[in-house]
Amino acid sequence: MARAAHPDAMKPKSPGRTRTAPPMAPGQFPFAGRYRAYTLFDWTGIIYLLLGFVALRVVWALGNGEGAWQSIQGQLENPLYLAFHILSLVSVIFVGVRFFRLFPKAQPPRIGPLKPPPGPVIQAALYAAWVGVAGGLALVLAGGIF
Amino acid sequence: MSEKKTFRITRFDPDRDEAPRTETYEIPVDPDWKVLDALNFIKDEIDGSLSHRWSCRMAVCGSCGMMVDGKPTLTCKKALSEYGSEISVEPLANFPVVRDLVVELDGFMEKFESVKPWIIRAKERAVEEGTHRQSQAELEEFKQFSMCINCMLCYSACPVVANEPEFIGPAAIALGHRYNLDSRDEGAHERNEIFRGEGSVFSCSYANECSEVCPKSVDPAAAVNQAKINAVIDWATGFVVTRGKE
Amino acid sequence: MRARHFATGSGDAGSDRFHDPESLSLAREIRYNPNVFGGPSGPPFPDGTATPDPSGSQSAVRVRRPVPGKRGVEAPHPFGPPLARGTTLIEVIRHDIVIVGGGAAGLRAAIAAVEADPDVSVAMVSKVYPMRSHTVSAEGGAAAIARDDDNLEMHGFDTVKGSDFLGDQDVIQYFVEEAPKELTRLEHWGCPWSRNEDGSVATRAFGGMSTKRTWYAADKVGFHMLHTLFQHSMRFDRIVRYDEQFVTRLIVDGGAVRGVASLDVREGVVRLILGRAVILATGGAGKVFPFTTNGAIKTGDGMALAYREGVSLKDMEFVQYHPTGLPGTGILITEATRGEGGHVINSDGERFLVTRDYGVGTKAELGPRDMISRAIVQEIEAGRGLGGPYGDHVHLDLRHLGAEKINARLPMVRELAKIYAGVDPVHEPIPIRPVVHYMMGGVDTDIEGATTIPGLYAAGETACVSLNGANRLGSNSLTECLVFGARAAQHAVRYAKGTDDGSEDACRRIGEEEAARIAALRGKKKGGEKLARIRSDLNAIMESGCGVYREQASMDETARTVAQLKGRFADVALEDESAVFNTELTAALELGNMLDVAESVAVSAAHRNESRGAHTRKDFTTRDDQNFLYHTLCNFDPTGPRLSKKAVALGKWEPEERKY
Amino acid sequence: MKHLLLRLEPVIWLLFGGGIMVGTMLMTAWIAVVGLGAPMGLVPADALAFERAHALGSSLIGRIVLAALIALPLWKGAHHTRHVFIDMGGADRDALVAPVLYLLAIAGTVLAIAAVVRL
Ligand SMILES: Cc1cc2nc3c(=O)[nH]c(=O)nc-3n(C[C@H](O)[C@H](O)[C@H](O)COP(=O)(O)OP(=O)(O)OC[C@H]3O[C@@H](n4cnc5c(N)ncnc54)[C@H](O)[C@@H]3O)c2cc1C
Ligand code: SF4
Ligand code: F3S
Ligand code: FES
Repeated sequence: MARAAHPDAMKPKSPGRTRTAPPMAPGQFPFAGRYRAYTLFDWTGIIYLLLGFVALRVVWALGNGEGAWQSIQGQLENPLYLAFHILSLVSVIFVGVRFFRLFPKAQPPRIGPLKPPPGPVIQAALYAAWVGVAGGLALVLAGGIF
Repeated sequence: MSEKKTFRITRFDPDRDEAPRTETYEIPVDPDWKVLDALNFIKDEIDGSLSHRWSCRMAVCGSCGMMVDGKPTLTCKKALSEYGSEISVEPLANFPVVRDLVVELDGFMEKFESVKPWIIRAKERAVEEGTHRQSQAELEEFKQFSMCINCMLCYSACPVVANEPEFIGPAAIALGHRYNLDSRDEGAHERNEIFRGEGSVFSCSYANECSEVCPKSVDPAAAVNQAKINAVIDWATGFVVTRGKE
Repeated sequence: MRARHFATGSGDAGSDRFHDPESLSLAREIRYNPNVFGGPSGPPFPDGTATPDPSGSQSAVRVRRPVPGKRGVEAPHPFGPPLARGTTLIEVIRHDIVIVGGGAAGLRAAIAAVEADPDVSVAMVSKVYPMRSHTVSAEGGAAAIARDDDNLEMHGFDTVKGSDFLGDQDVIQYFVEEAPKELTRLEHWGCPWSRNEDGSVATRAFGGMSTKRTWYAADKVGFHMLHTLFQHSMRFDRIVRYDEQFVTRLIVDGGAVRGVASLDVREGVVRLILGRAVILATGGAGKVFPFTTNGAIKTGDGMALAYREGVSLKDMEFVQYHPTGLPGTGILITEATRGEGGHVINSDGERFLVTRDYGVGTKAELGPRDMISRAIVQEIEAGRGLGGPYGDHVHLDLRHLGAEKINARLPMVRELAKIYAGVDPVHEPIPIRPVVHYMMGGVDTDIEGATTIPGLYAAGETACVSLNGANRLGSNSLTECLVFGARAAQHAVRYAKGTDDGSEDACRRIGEEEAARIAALRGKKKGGEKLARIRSDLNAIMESGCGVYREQASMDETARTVAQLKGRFADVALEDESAVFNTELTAALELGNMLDVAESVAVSAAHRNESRGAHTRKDFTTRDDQNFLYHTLCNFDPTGPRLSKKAVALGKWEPEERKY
Repeated sequence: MKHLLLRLEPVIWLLFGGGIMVGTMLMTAWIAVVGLGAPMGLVPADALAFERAHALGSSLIGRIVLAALIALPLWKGAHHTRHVFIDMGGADRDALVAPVLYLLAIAGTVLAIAAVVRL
């Protein structure tokens, strides 16, 4: 526990009248052991940001006409882009797996008269949707249908 | 009592120490001991000045939480045999340290109180009217979240608590959520406003570590994230329904 | 809903009321900082927390009027700004009612006080944060009639009979009437009682109760009740909590109680918390014994506090042994296991409560605790127990209940058995042996909870209002905390309105005396005996003399040894000199209290030459109503405890042989 | 600023949630085909030829899908990047960092809508 937490962490609004030692962050935080998965989960945020803007560039090029489209297609073959996309794919799958594991229990037991289905059912539905949406879109994009 | 184990314990006496230090004790241990038994042995037999909180020694009063080998642990519940021959015991992370293994609790109590953890009703029910009817299903909805023993392990594990002093935090949100889910309560809107206010439920980034360390399977991560959904629904319905201000 | 309007008041109305004996003070707070031994202030810590404020310790008298209200959330800290370290200070804080103890009884009293009068200002002083109080560990349930096949008469008679006719019948009458109301209130406040199919509150069977009248929330009843009470108490601004404040002395002056002196465990200073009435709700004293279900905090502080001020301790010889504790740790396996149908079996797998005559008749496992404890001891002595690393025991068998019922009704039992005994009750029987559980005796009070000192009240386990007599029925005590906690508070509020504050100078003198005593005790190196040694010797001698079965010689021996231990305690060596969170100091104070309580237990026991309820003697095996149908009163005297008698309030139910 | 952030928290959180859920699903396919499949020649060459791509993209459904595919991950990205800053001890600068990140997401969202509108 070498790292210090925020000096005001869990400090009462009016501190007691004795001197206290500052709070320490939990052991292993943020990069090691049990915090690794969570930290990675957060850090994928940066990848998602980049990913969004890359996609924006591609779609923007599509709007610019055939020349721009060809050019962006060419750029995507750049190993840097390829590496980025491989990393992105791993991230996206990691995010999906972690989030879909945590998602069911985040459903309130009841919203008004509605009750969500049991956890495993939600999870199965999420995976089905994932496979369906991603698979469907991939097929469309890859020319399998339409 | 033949086996020996070494304990590295954080010591801090604000009257004398500039900063916390570590002291090492080697003691004979009994195979049936919990971590707390070892601490009590040290206090009784070796160093009477060691300070730590404990009372029930049956995992229900919530006072004996500490970092054992870097992990928030209820020391009266965890068997010594689960650890190696060297064990580190530190005060709970994310809390100011009052002394040795004793942390400042008042910050937690403030957060605890801030969620209005009591039944709020438009009209109080009179004793003569008898008890409420509550079905087993209705009870099940909040039961789990009412099991919290306020041991604060979840606060020690939560990365957001470490960095955002305002965050209401897992156990307190779970408690507020418990009342929101209780069929006898009518204060959900009030609490949802608190949940959306400073230190809001949205600060939680679903690290889920709170639930990993919770000794009572309260699953505070579930509560916090359910509370987010309810807080959003409550916020959205605010545009549709006009609510009378109390 | 909350008494907000006091939060900002800054006028002088309060100080006028100060000398007006007729009215209640409005959260007046007087602070004196004589700065007796002003020391150098420590260096500010790197994070800047609690930089000492030297000016804070200079001003001689500060009068603060804001409602100490929400502990720093909206209002300033009740103790004001930080003070220089090394300052020995005596502060005076004034409330109307001071409640010592934050368990079920203390919290209920606090709530009842503000319910009785929303303007009353209540101090809730507790040596641990209230949710750590040992009420939290109660498992089985709380009794009050709830079913159609039940009535007050039956609950009353069960209690009288359970008490071996030593319970006061007017008290019992009041208790059974109020019980359902109190538990209903708790339901309204959010207690998650377990439910029947139709949504009504479920009840279970308990030992010595003739029908199902024990309300439960799975097997975490005390936990849920305590947290419900604690959380509900937070609604009230007028209840000001003083957490981790160890009350070390009652301030008695001019023939009435004026408040308490309390050690701030966090700061190491002694503070006076004054009030016109003081309610002791400090719980039991199981820690006097080595093998107990009680937690570390149950050291009989309230009993000792009152005892030393001249209040009698009543019926201290009656110490309840619970039949089913885990060997080794003493952790309780609730009676609800038997209520739900568990069997007690010996090494032959025989249900000896059914097959042999132990006086429990057809009730078998649902007999009262004293009888079952005795039966187990007899089985073990007859060689039908099982050996183990922690002594002989018998088995509690739940296997036939099935996993589903155990998980639904007894989840905590399963968890405790797994963690602390290494057995899963679904598949294996649980090793159990009788264990010290509850003090029937305590501070002598009348039905109002009032003691012989005007203004001093007691409620809960620390009190002896004479509900439980010689043997408490399981699940009556949680309800007792509510019923008599509330009643004591209601009376205390009435009393406070009609009395005055007394002399503050006198109180301050007592406080200073107390501060000096504690300062002398802290880190006292002389002598040489370890605290833990004296404590374990005390435990050992109490077990040998005041166990399940008692004899004249061993009880006398115990009384003598405890007296010697008191001498040794005067010579105890303490090594911790720190002012901050000095748990060695609090342990020493607790041991001092335990010694007083232990002495009164041993001496009271040695004089009751009969067997009644939990007090079972080998040399006087029968109950003797002719000579011993009275309450024992034990009074403090520097030369040793003095005993006297108090009549039992009989009524409807004439003493008869106690046979089930 | 802090106050405004607090008031917007529910919206941000909804968009963030959408980003995780929908963004992840859509992006899986997008990366597989556009980011990796096509450049690596694993997808038939004519699948992403300009005419087909433009036809797909400019259909109503195409526009919606593309806009969501760009914008939602930005919200997940912005929100989580904010948490990265906080985890690194930057909570005190949150009032500065968070608006920048969310403005980035807002800008990206506006551009994404523009991009699909002009297809
Ligand atoms: C394991 C167990 C199981 C039980 N199960 C049942 C059951 O199923 N049904 C039933 O009816 N009863 C049961 N009981 C009995 C019942 O729980 C107790 O009698 C009851 O909880 C006592 O409550 P209390 O409020 O008097 O004291 P406690 O809850 O013990 O509270 C004492 C309070 O006083 C404070 N205090 C003590 N000394 C000081 C001091 N010097 N200065 C300041 N504060 C002080 C403490 O901090 C604490 O807040 C059980 C008891 C045990 C131990
Ligand atoms: S939620 Fe769990 S970990 Fe957190 S305080 Fe409650 S019991 Fe402890
Ligand atoms: S660990 Fe913290 S971030 Fe959320 S899920 Fe739990 S509160
Ligand atoms: S001592 Fe009570 S929870 Fe550990």
